[in-house]
Amino acid sequence: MAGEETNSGGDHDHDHDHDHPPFLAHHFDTPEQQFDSGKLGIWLFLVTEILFFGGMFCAYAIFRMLRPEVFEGCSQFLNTKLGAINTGVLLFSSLTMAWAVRCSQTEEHKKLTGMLAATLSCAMIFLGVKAIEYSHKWHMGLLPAGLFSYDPNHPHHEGGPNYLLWICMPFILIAIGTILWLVISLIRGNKFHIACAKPLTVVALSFFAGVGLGTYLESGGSESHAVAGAHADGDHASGEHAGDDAHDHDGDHADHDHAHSSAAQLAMEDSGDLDVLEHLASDATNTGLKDDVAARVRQSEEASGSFAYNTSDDAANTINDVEREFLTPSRAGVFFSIYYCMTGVHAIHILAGIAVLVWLLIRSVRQDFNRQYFGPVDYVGLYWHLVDLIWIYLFPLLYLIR
Amino acid sequence: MFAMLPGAFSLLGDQFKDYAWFPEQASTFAETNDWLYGVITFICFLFFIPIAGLLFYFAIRYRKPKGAKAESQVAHNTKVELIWSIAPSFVLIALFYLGARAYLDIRTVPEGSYEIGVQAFKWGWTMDYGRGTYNPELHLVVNEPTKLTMKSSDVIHSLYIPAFRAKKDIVPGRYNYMWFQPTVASEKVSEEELAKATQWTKESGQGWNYEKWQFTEHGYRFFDLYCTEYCGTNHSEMQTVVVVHETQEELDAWIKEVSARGSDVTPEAWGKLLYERRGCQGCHSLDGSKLSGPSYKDAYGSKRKLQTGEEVLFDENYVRESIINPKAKVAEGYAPVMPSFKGQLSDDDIYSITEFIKTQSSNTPVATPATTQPAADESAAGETKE
Amino acid sequence: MSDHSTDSHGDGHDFAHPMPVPMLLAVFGALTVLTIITVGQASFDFGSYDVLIVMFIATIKATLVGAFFMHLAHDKPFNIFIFVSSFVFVGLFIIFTLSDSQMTSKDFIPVDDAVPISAPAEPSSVPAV
Amino acid sequence: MSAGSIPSGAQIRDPGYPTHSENYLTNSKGIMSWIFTLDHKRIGVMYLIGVTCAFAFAGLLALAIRLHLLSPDGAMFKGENANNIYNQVFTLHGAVMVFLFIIPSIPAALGNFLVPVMLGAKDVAFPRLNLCSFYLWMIGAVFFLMALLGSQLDTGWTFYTPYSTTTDTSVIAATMGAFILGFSSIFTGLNFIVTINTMRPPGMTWFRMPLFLWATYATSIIQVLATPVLGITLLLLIAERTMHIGIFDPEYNGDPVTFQHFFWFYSHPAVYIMILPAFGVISDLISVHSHKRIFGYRFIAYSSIAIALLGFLVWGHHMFTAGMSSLTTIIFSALTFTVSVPSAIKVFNWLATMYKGSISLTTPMCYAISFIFLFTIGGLTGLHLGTLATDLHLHDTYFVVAHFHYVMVGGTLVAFIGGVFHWWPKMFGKMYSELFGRLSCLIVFLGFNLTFLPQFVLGSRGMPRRYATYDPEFQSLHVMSTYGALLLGVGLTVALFTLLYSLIWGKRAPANPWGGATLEWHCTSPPPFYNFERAPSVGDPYEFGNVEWDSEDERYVSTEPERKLVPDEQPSEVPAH
Repeated sequence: MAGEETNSGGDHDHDHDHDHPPFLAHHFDTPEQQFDSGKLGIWLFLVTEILFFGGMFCAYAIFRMLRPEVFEGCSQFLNTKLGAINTGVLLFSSLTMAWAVRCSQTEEHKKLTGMLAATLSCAMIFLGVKAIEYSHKWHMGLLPAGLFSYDPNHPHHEGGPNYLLWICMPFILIAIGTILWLVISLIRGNKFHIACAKPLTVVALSFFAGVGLGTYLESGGSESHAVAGAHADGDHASGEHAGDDAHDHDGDHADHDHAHSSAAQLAMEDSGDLDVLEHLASDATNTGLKDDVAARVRQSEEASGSFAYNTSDDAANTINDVEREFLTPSRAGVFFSIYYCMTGVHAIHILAGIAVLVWLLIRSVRQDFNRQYFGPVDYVGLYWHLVDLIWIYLFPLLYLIR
Repeated sequence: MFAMLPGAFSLLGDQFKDYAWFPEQASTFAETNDWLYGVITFICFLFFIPIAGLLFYFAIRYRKPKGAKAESQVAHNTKVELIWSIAPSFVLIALFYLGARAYLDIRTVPEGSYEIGVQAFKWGWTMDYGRGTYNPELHLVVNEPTKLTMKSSDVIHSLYIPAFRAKKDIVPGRYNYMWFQPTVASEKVSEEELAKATQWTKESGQGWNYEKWQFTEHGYRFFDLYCTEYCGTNHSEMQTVVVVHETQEELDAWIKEVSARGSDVTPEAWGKLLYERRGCQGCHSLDGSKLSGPSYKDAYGSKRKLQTGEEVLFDENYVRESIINPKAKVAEGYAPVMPSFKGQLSDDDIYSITEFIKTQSSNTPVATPATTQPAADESAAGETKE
Repeated sequence: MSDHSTDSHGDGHDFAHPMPVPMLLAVFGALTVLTIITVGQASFDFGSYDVLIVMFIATIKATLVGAFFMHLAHDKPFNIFIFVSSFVFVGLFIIFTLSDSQMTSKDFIPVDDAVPISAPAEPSSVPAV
Repeated sequence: MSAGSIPSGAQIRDPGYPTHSENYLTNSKGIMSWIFTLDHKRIGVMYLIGVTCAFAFAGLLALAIRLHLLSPDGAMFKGENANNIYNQVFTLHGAVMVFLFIIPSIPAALGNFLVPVMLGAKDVAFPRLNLCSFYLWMIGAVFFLMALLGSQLDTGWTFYTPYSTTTDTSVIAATMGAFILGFSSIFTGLNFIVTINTMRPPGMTWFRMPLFLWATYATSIIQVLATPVLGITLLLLIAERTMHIGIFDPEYNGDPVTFQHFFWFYSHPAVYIMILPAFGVISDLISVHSHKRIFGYRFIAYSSIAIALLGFLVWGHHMFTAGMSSLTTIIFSALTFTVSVPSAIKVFNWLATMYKGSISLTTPMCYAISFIFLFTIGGLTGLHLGTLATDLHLHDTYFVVAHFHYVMVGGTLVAFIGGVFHWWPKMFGKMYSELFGRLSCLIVFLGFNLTFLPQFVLGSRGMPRRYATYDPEFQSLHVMSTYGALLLGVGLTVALFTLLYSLIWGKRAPANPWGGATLEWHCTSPPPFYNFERAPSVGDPYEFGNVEWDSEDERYVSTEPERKLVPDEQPSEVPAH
């Protein structure tokens, strides 16, 4: 994070200015100037983060506008309970983070370490719950468009890899590592190391608390899933109905679209009656045959005359006029693409936040911060709140669509 | 280095002939467009000549030895600055208005335009004249507003006819439309010239060479049509020709001529024509060299290894499936980039192409080995089949 | 660039503003309540107002987080300005791109992947697309 | 120490020459002292070397392109792979020039060296972040090299989908490179904004900042606001290639035009990242070498910010033919015209600055004059492209190629070289040969015009860009252009060798060789490690009244009239260094 750079310059203090406290970088005159610079720096960094996420929100907005019924249908696959719990967890971590900033300003070192550990634990619980959500969806083949393989008749793939185990693996290693660290420092009696390793062990283990919480809620929420599955199972009419509802807020387009879609359907049924289709059924690869027969019929009708190019076939084929099954890679798949991109990038930000928070925690044990020098805590806090803030929007946009 | 300059300047001289600055004006857009271009260029010179003149004049006039003081140290003059900030804005508003008005004309397709479908692919064009007639050449009728409904089967292309001053990208996943009204009909070359070129083409055994003859195989002069959106390896060869007919009847006659295999054409010859016209040759060689797609040489009747590791027999069914649903069975070592020709090739077309591919293979059950004289092949194979 | 001296407390050279704990707890409480409301309203059907309501609640929550947890309420105007202006640019970007997509969407060709084309007899002719 | 124009009795202020231990180049030794340096000046020098290498590489690729186009069927690359090689060469030329050279050239190389010195600060606000952004630049360059050594890249520098998602070249490596370079650019911009906002010494008010700083500030705003969108676009592109997320790929219901919106939302402002710092350089060059106060300081400063902000509203003009709706197209065209006003203001102001000045036709001044000439052509031909109807004819033809080369090469590159010549004595403490410097400017000017003027005609005649082969009717113009490119190459080589020669055999440079009044001329050449021992007294950056020529020592010196003294900031005697 940008802001940290300010202060780490303190290690490089040159001897030319004797009135500089150790935490003040050589090129700053006062701690306040240093703090203000760092603060402006971190705000600018947050601006870049907002624009970074802005791109994905834009992609979301476009596809929600184009295919409201897909978003409607697919958000049924997201477990609102898990999302809501995660929102709560992140909000609580924001509280502890804000409290941590206060502690660093008031020089309550013990409490600061505690608050940072609480923030970290919440972050880990969040990831644990996410691990359950992700692995569950991967298992069902609810993946980005290119990998999407959900089959409504057999929602649970058999014999796939155990995704949950793979996600948990690095966290298991981290937990083992911290426990080892704690044990070794207990044996050696190194106070500083014990003070660091203790909270970090709690943090590492809280990931599994998150996994447990997720598993509990997911099993409780399986009923709603079954409903979603049934809904998706091919009740075409309800799908379309939902589509129309969503169209309503499209205002003037709604009626027009509806008319067109039913027309398109009628046309499809009509063509189904033609003998040509029977012909086609004999060789499914031979779709060219239909066109060929049609062309030949028309060719035999007249030898000369105007050869007007007919666009009506094409016109009936544009995106607003065709209403079809939404559980396909290019429809549901795109929803899950956006879901994974947004929540995935968000999760990466959580991971980055965890990394800097661990660094802060160790420094807080070292009692580096005081009321003249609390910048790093403040900057990381701002970053953490932004991550929370983005989730505040992600949660309703992805989970609460109806 | 300076020795090259006179040469360069003489080249510069060559360019100041009448034709040099623009291509021919051959549509209703061209005149407006060139007029607007002229106006803008004039305005540019109006600004540029004083700026450049003063720039060099000041540089020489106020050149002073080191240490000399500037004659004036005036820091600003708000009135002058406001004037030169605001005055150009009026010119800009005018330019915007003229440009936008002309643009709206170009975007608004008149009712009842003659319609032609365009399919762009790597690296060629297929114009759809309706009734199952497809041809790479774009044929129009003079003074008839024509609308193109364009789609792409792979990447973004852009249809550009310099003589019409018309351009529009063709974006996969959507229909793009453009229209224009040609104002100049293509000339027809003399029969002798055409006969000479046809004879040469027949003897060389190659496809029609537009660049060499500068007219089409039906004897029309043409306008260039380029792809202007970078689309890969042979982007620069993704060109075709635009022929403007005098009358609708003339166009209809041409369409009839190219619409389907006539009773006197063998499937092999028709298949070869389709191979050239419909873009197959851009990716599939006949001599065994590896392009974007596998070569046809000795393909028919062989076992083909697929991406998935399976093996299939290269037979009629495989050809048909690969044309209609190319991504179903992709040969090993190739990317699934071939567009589907579903609905674009009639059954007879596919049959003809299959027959043509057979002639390229020594595995063919038909006992005519592929030689460098495909014409002979065709007649032989044609007789056995028909 | 320093406008801290007026509102600092403790000794005159301090520039930290610790947030009072009750305020932090109150903000957290409000955020939790709003989360419950937003989850709760999802089970009612407000039709097209749904998105608006959800976004309105989310914006209130975001404002609370920004103003108090991120102490924007006490921060320099310049920092508030750059933070808010970033939303302006995101807005610009989304509005232009979205409106253009909407206006051209009538020409989009949908991908037809609902029905696999392969004949049932032929095994695995279509890759998992 | 009395000479010609120095009024008798005036107090002369000149920092003299740095000692070996003060000089930032020599105060610490060893390769490690450079690799881990936090000194903004050394980082600037490393950037200078880096971008010059990138430029030389991409320039050679440009020559290869031009040589290939000598004949209609391609003269340089032969065989069945010729078109592919051509496509890879022009892609790499574009990508390296844009991402590795033009974007970091002035802001990162000159900016890093100059911003703190001009500001009177000891360093940038975040020195470690600064070093980090240089290494990110290096890593980005390595990724591009990986793409080159892997299966090359043939997408064009714009990475348009679905071509970039289907081609089998190393798009991912190149995209990662561009992504990382984006972060390098963001960190540089962020650093400069914070530095300019919080590190100004007492007396340095916003309107006492040199215009180069204003331009850098405006550039930094764009870097911070626009680059993240490129970052997410490239990430989504990578995801599209690996997982087919279906946002940009029409095969999964994505929309390629959406990608173009995403891409140009960054890449149009990026055009201003390229040209705005050049405006800053030229404002300073024209003023210093005319020895006259810059005309309309505030208009130039505000117009920089105006360009930066308006630059965000016009990205659609790259997509006029791409199938945007008519309404969007017309709105973008209207907004596009608004950007031309602030650019025009600057040109008029520079001319007015030269009027009644005392112009020294030094090498930097020659480059500055070339800049105004070439940039004016580049700017004016933008009118043809901003006007909708004519753009439909000219879009994606050589007209566009010529237009943006006039802006990027005739503008940014010429300003960059001019800036390097201007601050070279300050950076390295050496004077170069004025004769060869001016000669290089002349050759570059002629070569450049010979290369790109014919391309306007080519474009008007309908020659599409990115063509490996072309119709024979276009050949004569292509030949001219190729000769021009060779001449341009010669000119740039002369410039390079003039500078390198001066490093070893050049005369020692005085603190103020040109008579500048901004703060960087108030410290020694090269500057000492800390730039300023104590916060410098800041005056008007364009007040030349007290800068006098000292013909005896061939230098300019500041004379200090009595009334200017501020007792506690101004030492009573001439400083020791």
